[in-house]
Amino acid sequence: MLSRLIPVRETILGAAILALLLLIASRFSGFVAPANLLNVFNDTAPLIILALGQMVVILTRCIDLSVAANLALTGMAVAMLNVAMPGLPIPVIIAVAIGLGAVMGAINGLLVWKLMIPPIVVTLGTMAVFRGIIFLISDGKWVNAHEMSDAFTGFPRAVILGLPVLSWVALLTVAIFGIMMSRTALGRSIFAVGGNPDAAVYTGIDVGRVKFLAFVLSGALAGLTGYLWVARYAVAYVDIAGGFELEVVAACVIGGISIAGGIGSVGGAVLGALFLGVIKNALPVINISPFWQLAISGSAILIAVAFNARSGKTKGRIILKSAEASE
Amino acid sequence: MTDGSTPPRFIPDRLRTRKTRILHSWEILLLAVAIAIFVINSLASPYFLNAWNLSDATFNFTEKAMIAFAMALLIISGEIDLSVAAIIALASTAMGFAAQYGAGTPELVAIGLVVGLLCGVFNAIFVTILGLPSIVVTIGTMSLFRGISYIVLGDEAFRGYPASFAWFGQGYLFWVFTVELALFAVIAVIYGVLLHKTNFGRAIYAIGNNPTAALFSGIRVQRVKFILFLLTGLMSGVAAICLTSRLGSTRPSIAQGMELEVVTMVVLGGVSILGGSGSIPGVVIAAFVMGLVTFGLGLLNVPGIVMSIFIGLLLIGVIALPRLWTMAAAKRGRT
Amino acid sequence: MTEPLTPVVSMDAITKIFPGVKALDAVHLKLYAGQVTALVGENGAGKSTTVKVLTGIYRPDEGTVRIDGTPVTFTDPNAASDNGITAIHQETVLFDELSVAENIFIGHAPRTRFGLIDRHAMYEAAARLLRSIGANFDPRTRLRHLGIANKHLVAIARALSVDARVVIMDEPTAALSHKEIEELYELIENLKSQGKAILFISHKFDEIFRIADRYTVFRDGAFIDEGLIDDIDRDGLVKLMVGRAVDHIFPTREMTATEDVLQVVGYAHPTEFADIGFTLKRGEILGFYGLVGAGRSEFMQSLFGITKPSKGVCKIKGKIRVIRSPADAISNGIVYVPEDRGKQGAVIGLPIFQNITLPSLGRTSRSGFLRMVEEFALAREYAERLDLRAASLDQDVGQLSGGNQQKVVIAKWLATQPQVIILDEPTKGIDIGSKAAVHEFMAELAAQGLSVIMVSSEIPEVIGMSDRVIIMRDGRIVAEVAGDEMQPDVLVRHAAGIGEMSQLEDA
Amino acid sequence: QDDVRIALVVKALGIGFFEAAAKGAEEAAEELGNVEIIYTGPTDTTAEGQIEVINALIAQNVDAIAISANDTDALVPALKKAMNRGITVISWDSGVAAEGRQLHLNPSSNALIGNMIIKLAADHLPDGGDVAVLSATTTSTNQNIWIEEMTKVMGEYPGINVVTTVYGDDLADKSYREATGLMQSYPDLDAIIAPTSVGIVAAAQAVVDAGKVGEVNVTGLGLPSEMAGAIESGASQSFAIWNPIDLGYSATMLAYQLAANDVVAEPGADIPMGRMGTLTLDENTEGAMADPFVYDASNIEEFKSIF
Ligand SMILES: Nc1ncnc2c1ncn2[C@@H]1O[C@H](COP(=O)(O)OP(=O)(O)OP(=O)(O)O)[C@@H](O)[C@H]1O
Ligand SMILES: Nc1ncnc2c1ncn2[C@@H]1O[C@H](COP(=O)(O)OP(=O)(O)OP(=O)(O)O)[C@@H](O)[C@H]1O
Ligand SMILES: [Mg+2]
Ligand SMILES: [Mg+2]
Repeated sequence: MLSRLIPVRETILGAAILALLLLIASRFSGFVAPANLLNVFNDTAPLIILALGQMVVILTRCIDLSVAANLALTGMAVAMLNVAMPGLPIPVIIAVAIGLGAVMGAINGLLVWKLMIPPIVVTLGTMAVFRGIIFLISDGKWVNAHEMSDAFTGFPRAVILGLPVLSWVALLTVAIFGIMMSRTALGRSIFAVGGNPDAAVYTGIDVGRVKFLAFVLSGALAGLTGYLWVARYAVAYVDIAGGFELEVVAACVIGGISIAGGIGSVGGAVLGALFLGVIKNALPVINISPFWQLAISGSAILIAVAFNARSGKTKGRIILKSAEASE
Repeated sequence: MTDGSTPPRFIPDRLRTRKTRILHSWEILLLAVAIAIFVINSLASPYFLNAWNLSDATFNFTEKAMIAFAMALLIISGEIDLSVAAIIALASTAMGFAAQYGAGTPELVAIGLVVGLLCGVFNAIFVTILGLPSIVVTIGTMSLFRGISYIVLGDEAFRGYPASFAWFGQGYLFWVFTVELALFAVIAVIYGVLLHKTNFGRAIYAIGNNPTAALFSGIRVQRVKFILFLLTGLMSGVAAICLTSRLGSTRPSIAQGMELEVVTMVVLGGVSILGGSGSIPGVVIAAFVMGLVTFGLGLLNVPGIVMSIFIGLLLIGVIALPRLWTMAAAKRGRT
Repeated sequence: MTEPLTPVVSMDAITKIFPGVKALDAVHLKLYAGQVTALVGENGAGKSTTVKVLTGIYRPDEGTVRIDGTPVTFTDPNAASDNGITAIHQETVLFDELSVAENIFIGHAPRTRFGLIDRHAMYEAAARLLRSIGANFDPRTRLRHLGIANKHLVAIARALSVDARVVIMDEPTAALSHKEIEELYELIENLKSQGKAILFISHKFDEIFRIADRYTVFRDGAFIDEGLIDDIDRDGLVKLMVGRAVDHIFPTREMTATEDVLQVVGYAHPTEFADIGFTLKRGEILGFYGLVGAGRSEFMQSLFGITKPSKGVCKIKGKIRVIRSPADAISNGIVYVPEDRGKQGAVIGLPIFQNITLPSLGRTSRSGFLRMVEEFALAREYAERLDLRAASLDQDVGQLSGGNQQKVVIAKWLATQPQVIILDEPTKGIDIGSKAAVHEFMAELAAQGLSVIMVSSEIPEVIGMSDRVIIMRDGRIVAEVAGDEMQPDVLVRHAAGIGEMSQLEDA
Repeated sequence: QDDVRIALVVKALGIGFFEAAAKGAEEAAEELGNVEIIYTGPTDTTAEGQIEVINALIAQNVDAIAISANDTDALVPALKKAMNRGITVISWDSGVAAEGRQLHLNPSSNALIGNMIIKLAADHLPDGGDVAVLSATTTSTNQNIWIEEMTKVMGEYPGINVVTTVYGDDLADKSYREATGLMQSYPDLDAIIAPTSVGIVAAAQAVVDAGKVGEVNVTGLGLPSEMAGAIESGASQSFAIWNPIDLGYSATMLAYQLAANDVVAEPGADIPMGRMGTLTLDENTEGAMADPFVYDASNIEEFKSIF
């Protein structure tokens, strides 16, 4: 049962990232300096957090296209809150961000659960609505660095044990999701609902409710990232993270999370996000024109999905005894 | 099993007449919405009821709708293509490139169509031959196609299209009727006939409802899907010609984000995103609804982002309201 | 054995209605502690529906379920298992991507102090359970690496993982081999001695007479009779089940033609089957028998062009034909009525007439354009020939009952005017009346010169209908029998691969 | 007499710079008396978005459109149509090709700006050094012209070496990442020139986060309100910008002259623009409003609350 001990897909993706790093190092050795790798990780942290939320949603056979809009709306809301009440402590800001994000996720979830509207339609709609609301509440205006309090912008970049808080948040999220997916009833139900929804009903799992919870989780993480994003780049406006939802889905796909549901892992999602993060950070450094970036990440997605499909193709059951023996 | 002694049981062809079927259809609901928006618009703005303005308003949807017709067929068959806007970018870039070398209008049109077609084939190969999920493949090709445009163009732009090329996006056939509107109408009819009146259209519905059973019924499922991706690419090529002609220039960011508007239009037109049902008249009306909403709000100088709230709510609302209605009715019936 | 006073579980006048079908019509059922009650009935009699009502998956429209005499309502499957009812369902309701242990314990896994799943305890418990039913694989294995029989064992282990008073088994032996079945019997004896009430559903009579204490018979969703096994014999039970003597079911027919229609030589597939060769004559009904999973469906589907064989030749009327797709097969006059009606047969969502004309659109259309009038005419012709019961031809097939859906699928294929029709489990899941009708119709088709290949796991059907029977095991043809050789014990012996007469004879 | 309706079309709504320009436009309207300002634009910086806005304005039959364009060429057909329907069209800030407007108002002359941005960097590098350019969207006109002008005058700044040009797409996160990348690829970098208000803020933030304040000087074009923090922290020594209020004011004045006073925009013409003096059109019917204005620690407090 070697295949059980070594998760093949994750290993290969990890190897691909290593190969990529070596390739970059051959042109620019500074890139693989530990300090820079930490930078790359820090820069990829938002993508990692969002990819984990998206992973949960995709595992239940849904998709959440509204994450980036949710992020932007939460980011704007907390930025405006900070401007209005500069004294508000950061834990409160974070709680508000997570709560607001979760509420938006819950709206998606309820529409999927109670009205049984296909997730792609729901989140396509709420994506537009959330973005529009940002414009309405902000009147289209930016919230700039000097308007935000130092505590607000300082939190994600504060360094603890050599790592910025942003990175720590990503690590913590990975740890929590790692435990949740493997060690809690909810985590296992998420796999069950995506793997075989009919059977899930037989085992007493409320499929709609699990999907709802998946959207709430994804929304909460989007909200959290909204605060981190706005604080880190010290600016909030309507279009922040525009189109980021597709990058998040791409990270999941590259990480081997099956769009058909039920198959995937926390490690995969993280590696998928890191893969994109490394490419994104490396291009400017190794002097490849940034105009190449889009085409390169597009090709990476295609190669990854083709590869995952090949390796994931379940060997059909084998009837012939002789064939089984030679397997 | 008929033993001859008893005559066979009679089964009527249809239970409901054509009229009742049409009256209960999604298209009628949507048409009512369209008329309501039209009335609201003419009340809200004094500039709305003007032939030239209405003619200009059609540009808000004609190019998107051309793609939406092909996309409708694709979605009914259970697939999706998110790379259409990127195909526009690539096709437009190719046309611009050719124009630099003095290609004339016929050549440019041919290039636009061929590049669209090739992109469609590229998607089709991944989906039908390698058997990968189309949503993922086209998210990938969406980056790839537009990425190639960026590689070719960088921060440059192609301009200097021949004067006669402007006919597609800026020309008028007679009075206020634009070339694009005419193209839209012709394409709508072609796709309407293809979907509703041919064996091919029937196959699309069968595949969308149950691809396995369709395969077991002798339908060449992969071939049909291949053709549908190809058609969607082709229509993106047509839209690229119109848009490029209308803008008179090409930049890699052309048509950014249009794929989601196209999908929105298709879904608003009553096509099930899960495949298997939908109609071309529905998409036509949805195109007008979206065009009217954006134009009407534009006349009131409402920013585009706020318009998208309306579109988003419309999208969820038109699906949610009938369901809420039946749920409420069921509840009332039970108690 | 003394008669206990109150049943542990009883169903009183339970009715369950599906759109168009009354699956259960005021049925009664009583289960007693320490006893095995066999629920028997033809396909579609409502047995699985009963199971689903008892386990809280369906809510009955009328009637009451009582536990120890107290009325209960199950709002969801958890409520039923909280009340001590557990079941092995007919379909495997398991999760390929989870481990064996997780499949067994999903929903009620042991927890650590922090509320997390205690994996160590879970694997321990799973290993113990698996050992107790004689399954020897690692509970950490991913389920998708297991074969169908082992999956079934996991399902059994799952049912036993809750501390239940009532254990329901819906055709638990259908996919098990001889040895595993013996172990299952031991297990049942064991459960009985622990005082559990057991509901046992099976089509195999020898099993019923071997392990059941009581019987309950349903027919077409209605309660027929109940009693002690000791008070009834096999023929009596069959009569209760079917409502008439079995011998009358199959039409008598004569095979005269000798012309070869289809010749298959050396068909093989890398993993599914090998060395398949036979000849089919005009007007013949050729039966294919085997245990579930013997590879019959796979072979038929490759003959129909769904999967590609790695080698082999197919000759139709003496000419070699290459069949790469179902479309090729249809144009060569071979059609296939699949086993999985919902997935592979009917296109739910399309109206009846469009289902029927789907493979014949070439005939009802002109240069690719549809002609509705001709479509309706063709659909009507075959719908009436098959005595289809439907409100109208533009009704969605999804609204039809199973049997009528099957008729639509058969009509669809007959409308193509084929030379060879392959019927894969043609009577699976259709009611007793339609079943006889399908048999009669098959005979009629054969008499008209159509060649029929019938894949069936029902021995009476195979023997009753076929002129010849080919028996498959593990992807290969192991025997071909005809005439007087077509005896139940012969078929079972070849299918199971056992040399001597087994207790598994008969059905 | 009806109000003269002048539409001020901006690249995207919500950008501080354009909000300030709108203020200037309102100021001009008040001064003129019978002018109604329609402040509009898309929410993202795309040509298609502006075309839809222009179509809506044509439909409302406004008197004049004064536009800061997202694309030099793509807007031409739509603006031509507007002119055909009798609407006055001028461009300001970011121009459209000559056939798509009657005149173009440059905030300053391109040559002056090109010189200014390199001068700002050079002033703080008496011994020369390595500088990099962080530009804006890859499709906007201005930055490329300025960088071109800058390259022309490089000879006047010996010792200053432009190592590369990168693009931040006018997105905060992308600009930030590009700036971080620059500092990694060129550890000896002395200055980052960002001739874009989004890029300069992001670059300053990146410098602060990289702990390179004092080593890398961020300069270019930015808004005082957004750059106040960077001046304070020392990430930026100085930067420049023209006054957007003046720009919006001038554009409105010019549009009014053309639309209501039948002034003809032709090469060599002198068109009055209120308190800003007159605009002299060159052979491309373009004119420059004023010199860019330098902001540093000495004057930032004064301006940061204005725009
Ligand atoms: N979900 C459903 N919707 C509609 N009809 C159903 C549904 N489930 C079962 N039926 C119908 O109810 C009837 C009883 O089905 P059930 O599965 O209980 O039969 P069964 O006795 O278990 O048969 P078998 O021996 O084939 O397993 C059948 O006519 C079937 O078609
Ligand atoms: N390893 C497995 N995992 C899950 N399902 C399986 C497995 N093996 C067989 N089955 C299921 O068991 C059923 C019977 O298998 P299959 O149809 O292949 O057997 P057969 O001998 O070809 O035909 P028949 O069932 O008609 O006798 C099918 O529904 C199949 O999907
Ligand atoms: Mg059953
Ligand atoms: Mg089978």
